[in-house]
Order: sequence, then C-alpha cells, then structure tokens
Amino acid sequence: MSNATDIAAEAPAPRRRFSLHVLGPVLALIALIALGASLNSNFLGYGNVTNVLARSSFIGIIAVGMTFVITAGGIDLSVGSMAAFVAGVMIMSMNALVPVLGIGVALVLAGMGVALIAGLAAGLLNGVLIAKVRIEAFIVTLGAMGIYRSLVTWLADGGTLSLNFEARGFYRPVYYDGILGVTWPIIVFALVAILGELAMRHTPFGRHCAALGANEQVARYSAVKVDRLRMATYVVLGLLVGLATIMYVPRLGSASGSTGVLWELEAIAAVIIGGTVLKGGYGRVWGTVVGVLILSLIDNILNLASIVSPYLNGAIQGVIVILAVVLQREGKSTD
Amino acid sequence: MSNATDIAAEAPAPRRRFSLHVLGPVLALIALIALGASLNSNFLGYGNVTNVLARSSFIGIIAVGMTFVITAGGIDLSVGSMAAFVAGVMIMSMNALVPVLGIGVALVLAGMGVALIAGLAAGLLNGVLIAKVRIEAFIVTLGAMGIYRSLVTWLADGGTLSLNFEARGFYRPVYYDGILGVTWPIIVFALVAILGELAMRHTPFGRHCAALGANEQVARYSAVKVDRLRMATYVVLGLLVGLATIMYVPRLGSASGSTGVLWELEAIAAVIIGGTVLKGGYGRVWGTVVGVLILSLIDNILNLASIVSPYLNGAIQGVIVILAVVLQREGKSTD
Amino acid sequence: MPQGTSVLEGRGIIRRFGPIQVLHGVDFALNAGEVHALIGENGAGKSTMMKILGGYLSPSEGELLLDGAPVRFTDQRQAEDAGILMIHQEFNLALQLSVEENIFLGRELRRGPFLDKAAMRDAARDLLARLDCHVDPRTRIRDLSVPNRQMVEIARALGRRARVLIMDEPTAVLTNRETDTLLTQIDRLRENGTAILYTSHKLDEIRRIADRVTVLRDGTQVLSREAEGFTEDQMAEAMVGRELSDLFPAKAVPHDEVVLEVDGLTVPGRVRDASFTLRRGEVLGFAGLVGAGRTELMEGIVGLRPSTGRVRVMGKVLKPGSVLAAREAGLVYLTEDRKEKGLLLGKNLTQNLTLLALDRFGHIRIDKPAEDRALSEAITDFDIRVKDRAMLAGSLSGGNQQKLLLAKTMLAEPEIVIIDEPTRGIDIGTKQQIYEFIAALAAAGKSVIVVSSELPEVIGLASRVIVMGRGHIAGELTGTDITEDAILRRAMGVTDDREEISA
Amino acid sequence: QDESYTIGVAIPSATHGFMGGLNYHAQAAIERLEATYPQLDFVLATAGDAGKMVNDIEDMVATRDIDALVVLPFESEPLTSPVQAVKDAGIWVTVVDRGLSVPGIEDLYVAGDNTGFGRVAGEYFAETLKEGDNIVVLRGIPTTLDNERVDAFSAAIEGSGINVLDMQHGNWNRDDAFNVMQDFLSKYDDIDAVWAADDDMAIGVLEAIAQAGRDDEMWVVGGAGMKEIIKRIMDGDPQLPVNVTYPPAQIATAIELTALGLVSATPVSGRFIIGSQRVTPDNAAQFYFPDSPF
Ligand SMILES: Nc1ncnc2c1ncn2[C@@H]1O[C@H](COP(=O)(O)OP(=O)(O)OP(=O)(O)O)[C@@H](O)[C@H]1O
Ligand SMILES: Nc1ncnc2c1ncn2[C@@H]1O[C@H](COP(=O)(O)OP(=O)(O)OP(=O)(O)O)[C@@H](O)[C@H]1O
Ligand SMILES: [Mg+2]
Ligand SMILES: [Mg+2]
Repeated sequence: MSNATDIAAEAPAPRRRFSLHVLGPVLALIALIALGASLNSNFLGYGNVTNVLARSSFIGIIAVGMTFVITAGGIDLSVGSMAAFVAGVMIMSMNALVPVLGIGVALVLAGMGVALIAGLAAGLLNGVLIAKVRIEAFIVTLGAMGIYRSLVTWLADGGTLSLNFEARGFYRPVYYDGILGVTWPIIVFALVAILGELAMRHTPFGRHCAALGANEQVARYSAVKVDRLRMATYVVLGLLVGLATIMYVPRLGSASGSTGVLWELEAIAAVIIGGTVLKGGYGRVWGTVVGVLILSLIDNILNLASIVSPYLNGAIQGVIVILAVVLQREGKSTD
Repeated sequence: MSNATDIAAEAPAPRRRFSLHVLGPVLALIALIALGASLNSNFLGYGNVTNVLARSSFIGIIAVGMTFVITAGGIDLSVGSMAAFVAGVMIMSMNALVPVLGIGVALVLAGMGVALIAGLAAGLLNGVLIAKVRIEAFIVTLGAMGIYRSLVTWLADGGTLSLNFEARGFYRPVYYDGILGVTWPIIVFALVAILGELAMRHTPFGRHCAALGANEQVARYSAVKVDRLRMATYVVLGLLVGLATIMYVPRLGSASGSTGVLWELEAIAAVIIGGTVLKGGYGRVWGTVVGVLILSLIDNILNLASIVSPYLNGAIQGVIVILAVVLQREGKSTD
Repeated sequence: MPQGTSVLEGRGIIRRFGPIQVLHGVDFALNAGEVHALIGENGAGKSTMMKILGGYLSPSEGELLLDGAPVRFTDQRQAEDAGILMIHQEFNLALQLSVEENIFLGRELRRGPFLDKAAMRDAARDLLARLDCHVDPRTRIRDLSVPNRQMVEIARALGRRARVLIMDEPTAVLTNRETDTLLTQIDRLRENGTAILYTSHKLDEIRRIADRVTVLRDGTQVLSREAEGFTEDQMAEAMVGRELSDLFPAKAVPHDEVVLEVDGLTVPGRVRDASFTLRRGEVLGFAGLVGAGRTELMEGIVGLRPSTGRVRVMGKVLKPGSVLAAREAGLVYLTEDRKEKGLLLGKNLTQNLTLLALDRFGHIRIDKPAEDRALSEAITDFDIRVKDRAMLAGSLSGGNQQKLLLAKTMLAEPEIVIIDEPTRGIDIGTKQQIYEFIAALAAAGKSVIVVSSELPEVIGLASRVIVMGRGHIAGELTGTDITEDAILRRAMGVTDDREEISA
Repeated sequence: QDESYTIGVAIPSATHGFMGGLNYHAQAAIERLEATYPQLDFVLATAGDAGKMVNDIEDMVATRDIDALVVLPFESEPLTSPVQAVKDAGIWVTVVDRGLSVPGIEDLYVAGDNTGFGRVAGEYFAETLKEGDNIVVLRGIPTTLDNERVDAFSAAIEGSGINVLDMQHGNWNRDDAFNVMQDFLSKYDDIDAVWAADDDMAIGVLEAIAQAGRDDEMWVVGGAGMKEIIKRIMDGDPQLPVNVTYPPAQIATAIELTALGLVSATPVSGRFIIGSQRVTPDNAAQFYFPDSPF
C-alpha cells in the first residue's frame, strides 16, 4: 500500500509536499472553527472552548497512545470497553475503600492507582497476546472489546456503577476545576500530548515504533527488541486508558455497559485524520490532537447549529471526516 | 510489508505449516459443533442447522466480498450501514411500486434490482473515493458508515421502514422456503461461497487481488490495472451487500437505524478468523465461510446452554474468537 | 598479513532449510586486517554462509568461534555487540524512514532521554560524504534511487565501527565510480584492522581487493587460497567448474523495420524530450551515469510514469499510462528494482512467474497445469536453481531471483523487451547464458533495449548505444565508435553543451 | 400437574439504564419462579439488535422446545412475523412493552404506556410553565418508541405557549446527554426547564447544569424512575420536581403471569397496561427500590 506512488511521485520537492501534508488537518480544523464562530457567537467563548477541550480529553489521551500502537503497525479495538471496565473497577474499589480510607485525598489517590494498574494490566494482556503469543492484533483486541464490555455490564449487574456520593463530591473537582481557569482534563491532555509528541519525535522509542511499523524485519535486524517494543506500545496505551478514566470518572461518577462505546473508532479515526499511516511506519502525535479536536468540534457545531434534521447529524459528520482527509490526500500519496 | 519474509524466514517447511494453518479454523469449528451437540440433542437437528445456516447467510455473503477487499489490502467499515441503507431504499421502492406493479413476482424482481443497483452504486462510490481520489479506505468507509446509517434513520424518520404487508407475505418465502428442504439463503450463500472460492483461487481476479495486497508496486509493474482492480473489489462487495439485503428483507420485512449494526466488525472478524491476512496479500474464501459459521455457532450455543449470566455472553464470545485464532497461530506467523 | 588466531571462524558449518541442505560443512576464517572474498555461482550458499557468520541465521550443525572461543549467537544483536556487522545483499532499510533514521536505527545517539538529531544528521552526512554520496540525511529512503540506497546501507555499516564487516554483493547495484569509492573505504578499514568478508560477481573487484579467496560450489568449499596470482579466468573456472569461452556472443544484425519510435518523451522533472527509434532484431544499449534518467525514460515509455510525448509500437500510437496496453502491444519492461517492483517475495514461484502474462493462462479460469509447465520450462531455460518448486520467491538466492524475474518478463512473449540492469547479481557463468539469450532474441527478430551501468555489458551486447546524461539523450554511438571513453565523455556532458534539465 | 415447561424470555440487552433495570427484573423473576416452581425451566436471551433477537427466538423454538415465549420486541416491525411463526407453532406468546405491528398475535400483552410517558411529562410542563418559557428536550435513540414519546409530549404542551428551543438525541446515554446539554447551555442564555426523556440522560443534564452554575435557573424532568432520581425527588430536590414512571419491572409481571398461566388454570390472557404515573415528592417513596440496579 505504502509504496504506491513513489515512482509516480515527481521529484518530491520536499517543501511543497510537506506543506499540504502538514497543513491538511490544520486547515480542516481552522475551517471548522471559522464555521463554528460564524454560526454562534458563544462558540469561541471561554465556556464553550473549555467544554469542548475538556470533553475531548478522554478520547484525546487515548488517541495519543493509539498513535504509537498504529505507528508500530498495530491496532487496538478494545480501548472503549477497556475504559468502561477500568472505570467500573475503579468505582467499585473506591466504594469498597471508603470505610477504610474515609473520604479524602487518600481515597482518590487509591482510586487513581487502581485505574492505572487496571489499565496497565489490560494493556499488558493485549500486548502479551499480540507480541508473544502472536495472535493478530485485530482479533485479540476485538475479543478483548467484547470481554471488557461484558465484564463491566456484569459487574454493574446490567445497570450503572455509581461512585459513593460523598466521594464523588470530593473527586468532582478533578474534572471541573483547574488552575488559572484551565481545567484539569485540559491540562492533563495537553501534557500527554506534549510528552507524546516528544516521545514520538525525539526519543528512540518513537523512532523504533516507526521502524517497526515500516518494516519489522529491518527493525529486528537493527537490534530493536521488536516483541518488547510492540508490547510496550499496548502497555502505554493501556496506561493512558487508565489515565483517561481517571479524568472521566469524576465527571459523572458512574460507569455502565454503555460507557466508552465507540471510543475505539473515534480514537482510530482521530489518529488517521491526523496523518498517521494506518498500516504503520509513520505517525505524528500533534496530528492526532488536531484529529481529536476536529471530531469534537463537529459534534459541538452540530449541536450549536440547528441542522435540518438531527437524524442527519451522522451523515454530516461522515462527510466532514472524509473532507478533512481529502485535504491532506496530496501529501498522503507520497507516503 | 511484503518483504518481511525474505531474509529471516527460516525455511517454513511448507507441509507442516500448511496443516496447522489450514486446520486451525476447521478444528475450531469442529470443536464448537461437538460442544453444541453435547449440550443439546436438537443441535444437529434439521431445524437448528437450517436456522443457523440461513441466518449466517447475510454476514456470510458480505464476508465473502470482504475477503477480496482485505486480500487486496483494503478494508470496508461501511457494509453494515450500507446494508441497512440498501434495505431501506429497497423497501421504499417496493412500497412505492405496489400500486404500479401490484403484488407479484414483478414487484419482488424490481425490489431485487433496486437492491443490487443501490449496493453497486454504494460500492462504486467507496471504490472511486479510495482508488481514484486516493483517500485512506478506513476513513472513506468510516465516513460512509456514518452517512448511510444516518440516511436510513432519516428515511425512516427515526422509526422503522416496513414493507407493505401483502408484499411481505409474497416475498417471505425467499427467506423461509427453498428446494429439497434447503432454504434459499443457504443456497445463495453456498453459491456465493463457491463462486468466491473459485474466483479467489482459480481466476486472474483473485490472483491479482493477492498481488495487489502483497505489493502494489509489483502489481503495477506486472501490468495489473491497480486502480481498477481496487475499485472492483469494493464494487463486488457492494453488490454482495445488495444480494445479502435481498435475502435479509424477506426475513424481517423492515429496516431501521439499527439494522446491520456491527455487521462490518463481524464480517471482518470472520475473514480474519478464516485465515486471511488483515494487511492483505493472502486470502481464502473457504476460511471466511468457516469463520462466519464459527461466529454464528457461538451465538447459537450460548442460547443452548444456560450460562451463568447473560451479561457474560460477550466475554465468552470474545474468548472463543481469540481461541479460534490461536489454533492457527503457528501457521499465521510464517505468512 | 594473516596473524594469530582468526577473529571469526566457522567450522564444519552445515545449514538446512527444512529438508534441503544448502551448506555441507564449510570451514571459514576471517582475520583482522584482511579482506576475504567468498565467491561462487548463484545459489552456491554465499549469502547463507554470511548470514550465519553475521548471526542472522544459526547453523544447523557446526560451530562458530569468536577470537578462538566457541560462540552461539541466539540473535543478531549479540553478533552486533561483538562487533560483527553485515551489509545484506537485499536492502535492509525501512523505506518510510529517513536516511539518518535508518543509519542510526537501534543505536541512536542521545542527549539525556532525547535523540540528538543534529549530531546524528551531521554524523550521517559525514559517513555518506566518505562514500562520495551527497544525499540529504533527511530524505526518506523511498525517495532514493537504488544505488543511493545501497550507499546508505554501506554508510550504516561503516558507522557502526565493526571488527568484522560482512558485505554481500555491495557493488551489484553500483556503477564504477561508486564502486571505486567503496573499495577505497574498504582499503582504509583493512588498514585499521577490520576483518572483511566480501562477495561479488564482479571478479575484477575481487582481484583488486581480496587477500584471500574462498570458492563455494553447491554449498561445498572447493577452494581457498591466497588471492595473489589467482586470475579472473581461474576464479570463473573454479566457480562454474568449466572453462568459460568468450563472454559475449556475436552481435546480431538489425533489420530495417522500425518497431519502436519514441518521440519527444518528457517525464516531468526527470527526462526531457527524448526521441529515438528501435529496429527489429536490434540490441540497443542505454548507458549513463547513475541518475541519468534512463530508468525514468523507460518507465515513461511503458506507461509506468506520467509522461508527455508519443510512443509508437509497430507504427501504432501507444495508449499512454497503461502498462497493460504496452504489454498487449508487445512491449515489456524489466525493472531494476527486483525486490520492491519485480517480485512478490512472499508468494511462490509460479505465482510470480505468470503474474505479468496471466491472461495467457486463461481469462476466466487459470490453467494451473499449464502454469506448472511454464515453471518447468522457465527453470530449464533460465537455469533457475530451485530446490523445491513450492518455495517462496523470497527464499531464492539473489541471482536466481533475477533469473525468475527475467523468465517472468519473457513469458509475456514480447516483441520488444526493455531490460534494466539485466545481470545485476548474476554470476559470471549465468551472465554468459543471459547474454546469449539476449543475442538469440535479437536473432529471432525481437528487439531488445539493454539499460546497464556496466559499460562492458553495453559495449559487448549492443550494436548501437544511446548515452544519457542529466535527463536527456546526450549522444548516440554505433559500431566501432562504441568505446568506454566515448560513452563516459558523452555521459558527463564533455562533448555536449546543451543546457541542463531543470528539475 | 407434574408436567414440566420451558419458558423462553427474549429481551434487549442492557445497553442503558432502563434496559439494565429490565434485565435485572427479568433475571430476578426467573430466579424466583425457578425456586417456586421446580417444573419450570427458563431460557433467557438478550439481543443487541432485532436480527439477533429473531435468531434467539428461532433457537428457543428449534432447540429448547419452549412452551411459552415472553418477548420484549427490539423493534415492532421486524419481530412481527417471527413471533407470528412462534404463535403458529402453538406456543404461548406474551409480548411486553412494545406491541407488534399486527395486533392479536399475542396471548398476553403487558406494557408500559409510551404515549402516557410523554403525555404525563408534557402535562407537568404545561401546568408549571408560563407562556413564553423556554425548554430544551433530549431525545433517546432514534426509534419508533422515542417518536411516540416525543409526539405525545409535544401534543401535551401544545397551546401552552411553551417555547421548545431545541431537541437533540442524547441516545439514553449519560455522556451524550452531558455533551448535548453543555452545548445547549452555551447556545441558549435562557432555559427554564429540560425534558430529558430518561433518567440516565437526566443525570448527565444535571451535571452539565451544575458545571455551568445555572442550577437555580431551570429544573429537569427525566423519566422511568431511576432509584437515584427518585431518592432526590423524595428529598425534595428543587431541580427535580417530578418524574414519570415507566417501570422496568413490567417484565417481571409478564414472566410471572406467563408462568402462572402454564402451571395453573388461571386465565391470564389479555392486555395489562401499566400506566405512566407522575412521581412527586409526596408519593416518591412507593417508587423507590434501593436494591434494583436501576
Ligand atoms: N529461507 C530459505 N528457504 C529455503 N531455501 C533457501 C532459503 N534461503 C536460501 N535458500 C536456498 O539456499 C541456497 C543458497 O542461497 P544463497 O542465498 O546463500 O545463495 P548465494 O550464494 O548467495 O547466491 P547469489 O549469488 O544468487 O546471491 C539457494 O538454493 C536458496 O534457494
Ligand atoms: N523512486 C524514486 N523516487 C525519487 N527519486 C528517484 C527515485 N528513483 C530514482 N530517483 C532519482 O531519479 C534520478 C534518476 O534515477 P536513476 O538513478 O534510477 O536513473 P538511471 O539513469 O536509471 O540510473 P541508474 O538506473 O543507474 O540508477 C536520480 O537522481 C535518483 O535519485
Ligand atoms: Mg547471495
Ligand atoms: Mg536505473
């Protein structure tokens, strides 16, 4: 797939190609922002911007991890239900710990610890099955998707797992408050994005992921520990799912079988809209962030504008997603 | 990456590899059948076998087409909502034609024609965007998925599109009757599977699909019309979606926003369980058929046995899907 | 020169692939400061032996000694840690990554936890400069030509400070000038005490740099001696097991009929305004330096690259942009990039062989017995050494892959065949067969264009030579005018003052 | 009689709060009945779409030889002919909640009142709000059922002068409702009340309102009687003045009646419509089931 066009590629004057490839998603984002601003004057207001950014943060944090998995030639369909499962486990542990730790920082920290450990364990399981047992990632994570979704429904007895009421009150500011008017989810998302971008472009880890995705054989021959690396990408993703959950739970204080449905598709779509190559070998974290924002903005704008029929929201979403990628097509074809 | 195997591949003693790789999915299928038979004496009865085969036919027919798309290095996430959309269009046209054609063979044939044309058009649209406009298949079909789903909801005004009651009565036998006790969906599925298998293994089309998926450059240099071929795989899939819809509509006589939800994942899973390589270059239709049967049987067996909690069905499904692929792992890794 | 114990030694090395044995107990030693050449026919087991020494494959039997002590490399990383590096016959580069990223893959320089990109870029540039290769380290490999890729591959090995450097046909894709640079570097390494294992089918190189020569035939060592006084003819004879007569057959005399007419062909950014004709029964050579645009011109002609201008085959205008149309008109092109564009390495021999001419085996149903027969014929006609007909193309030795590619191209029964680098990686004995084959084609009334960077090949085969330089046709030579000197002068534009093509 | 019977129960899977409650009550009823009547055997199948539900029913008939079927149709239209086929095979059919598109197939019909669900809510809005007051509406997943509720609601507020600013789908989901409500709050400066059509969505809506600090400005009416919401009504939360019932326990009623019909001679056929009631702080206690997951 990837070697489609190199022949046809006219002397890839690197500058020119660069620009469209890079600008594509950014242009789409700007166009959306302009559209939103023209539709509603509150669109660029502090409240709306904060809302959109904060609610992007779950998918965003996960999508950053997904960028590494995809760059390294993998895929993870389980993240949405993994998030639901981790949230469920976290809520149950916190509820169970209330009598022991009381309501307070200790409880919240314990909950966070549980979430990170659960995420890590889930990621590790995926990683081991894929990298060591060598089962197709698509199947492992499709199976895991069913398993976690089903487990959380079972844990919740078909209903909703709710965090202890006082604990919720105490934990709530983690979603709604922040520093200097920037709420915590936004801060955490920004940090994860920056660290992710650094890791992708400025550390051996990122480079090795790209090499693994481009050509596993070459990576192996270059003394890259391929299996461990592949496993690491899933573990990192699992950890980030845990982190996303830590931001998610204080928002509504509950988890159920319908938590995180389709997050996986949204995260993957964001990664690809951002310019990462689905078959691996090339990834960029900042692009993913742009992709996540594009997806959130589409929803936001559809709610702010009054479209002909809300039934058509999905169609408009679909068209915009395709258009956002058309913009970077030119650049894409030289990959 | 096609060039994975050349250097390291320690001479995959072809015989041995063959056996596990081939037997994997078949073994899983046999194990499931044995399990089912041991759980319930009616399992192998005519009624149950007919039910399971007939209901596999929709996903089955689609999965055969999906095998070609994936073998040629593509993916199609839109088939489920495309089926819903085609069913919606078919039902609306048939309802509109009742006054003109009356209830009868002509009406049914007209409906079938509409379904095939709609499927073909939808497939062609995907194909053109992917092969000619060169947008990432994942994004095109993800967008299309949203668009068709939303369109059918809109056509149905949020509810259900129902086939005219008498027309349904007349059309119904297409799902429930057959010849010599074999119902039509089973016959059509079998025909599609046989033709698909022949096309994959014995025609230039199948060969070219595998070549395209293995290395697009080489295919291009070998006088394969790469764009046209890629487009053709999506068109074939679209047509088969139309055909599946023709079998589906007489069963339930209606279409709505929830018709065909997750069919795409099921079809892709069946293809991969069957041993086709997700990144393209190698596909086998009979494997896909086995994969489809495995997936249907899991549901069927879960209904036979009374499991601890129905909430855990998804988990059991997930585990079995992973296990089915573990069986062919050995073979897989040498591909 | 050999002194003390060997750095790396293999004793009684046996290697089997499944039931097939390809090495039958080879003993082999590498000494510090010595260039040891390993030569042999295609499929003799050279690459296999080298991979075993480099830690990429483990021997089925026999042992490896490092500085006299037995070792067992469980993975290639250990070999690399011991200072053993290898340049593969087939590229070992990640196409999507940049030159610098490839050179430093697996041993990136860092500052703290971060990559020191500037340092790596500079180091990469230096390494490439030592090889006289001036590509930007930020370029992606996929945007490089085949020779430049090879230079990157070499630079990568040079950058790793090897005690033992194993080079598997590093010059197969290089032209003379680049080969010279490489050989100079090898001399330098030798002086610094590196042990070098070298293989090539270009025997003059072996003569120039080898201190010792070992000859493999069918996986057995037939000879190992000082290079001193070992002539090229003797080498060839030791390899092939018979004496080689004249390398080039007599040149065919072309008919008058023009079969191919290229008129003002321009491949944007690569080739400008190329016009030439080809006659029936003619062998037309295309010479030029690397990057002259020969490949691009040929790809433009057969429709693999967008181009303007007109191509006529047998008087009929060829539909542009369609490889299929070209093939149906009787014109086919054999690519120089065997691995990326020529063969499906993960597929078996039959599927590769018939891919180009698949419609000859049935439009609806593929006639498998006929395919099978075609494979048998190809194996005999082109002397492809296969141990198992069901094997994957990627498991063939490099030279045999080239033969398979040739067979694949000829299966389309072309009237006109363009062969880009026909004998890349082919052993001397087979080379002769291929030359005879080309001459026979011409004699049978077919027409052949040979694009080659090996001047002797062009000179020896072609009755007419077109020289390209910097994207345009720089001159044409016929008959006795075809000399190395004349070609090179035109290629470098010495006698030609036309303006350069602007990219 | 010591003859044994098998009863098949086919319901949608627990994808949101109400269905979760329904699943809970179905399982609880089955456990209870299995304990009481050893001669009864149950097959419970949950489905995520209409096709799967038809599959489940086919399996029950073909392999489990059911004597009675209790079904809550995922959708009315597609389930009609398959259930008809079950009926034609001489099996007792109980339909719950969503009627089939052809009347008269089922032996017993137990249902909540979707029209009533919308109407009762609408009536409260009409009574409480003044002319010119603004409301927003969060609908469920686009389905016939959702249409019925919303139509009834709209009909009930018609003529009251209440201004419906916007309607969007919150898909009976907390997160979606939260997002939609956040955007409504950005979009409209003056909202007096919200109809959330489902208590899951009400939770998300309340949270979004709290975040915007506009708690005093508007109240919210959900529906279906989730226990947290009922609790808050009991406690007199001014933001949650009332609720409208749509009891998930109707499935238990249906299963119990069906079982009773099989094991005893009691005539149970007919229609049982469990009307939607308005829950107010005064009567909330009687709708509060702390053990239910919903
Ligand atoms: N992975 C493999 N599986 C099966 N056979 C293999 C494999 N690798 C190499 N062989 C066989 O081993 C033999 C030796 O191959 P090798 O590549 O060592 O030859 P070579 O001497 O390097 O030839 P060349 O000059 O053409 O490069 C060949 O017959 C080849 O087909
Ligand atoms: N795939 C490619 N992508 C981008 N540039 C390329 C590619 N292949 C070749 N080039 C560039 O095109 C120019 C000419 O190509 P090339 O070197 O193949 O010409 P040539 O005359 O055929 O020489 P040779 O065949 O000996 O390499 C060179 O500058 C080379 O770097
Ligand atoms: Mg070799
Ligand atoms: Mg060339």
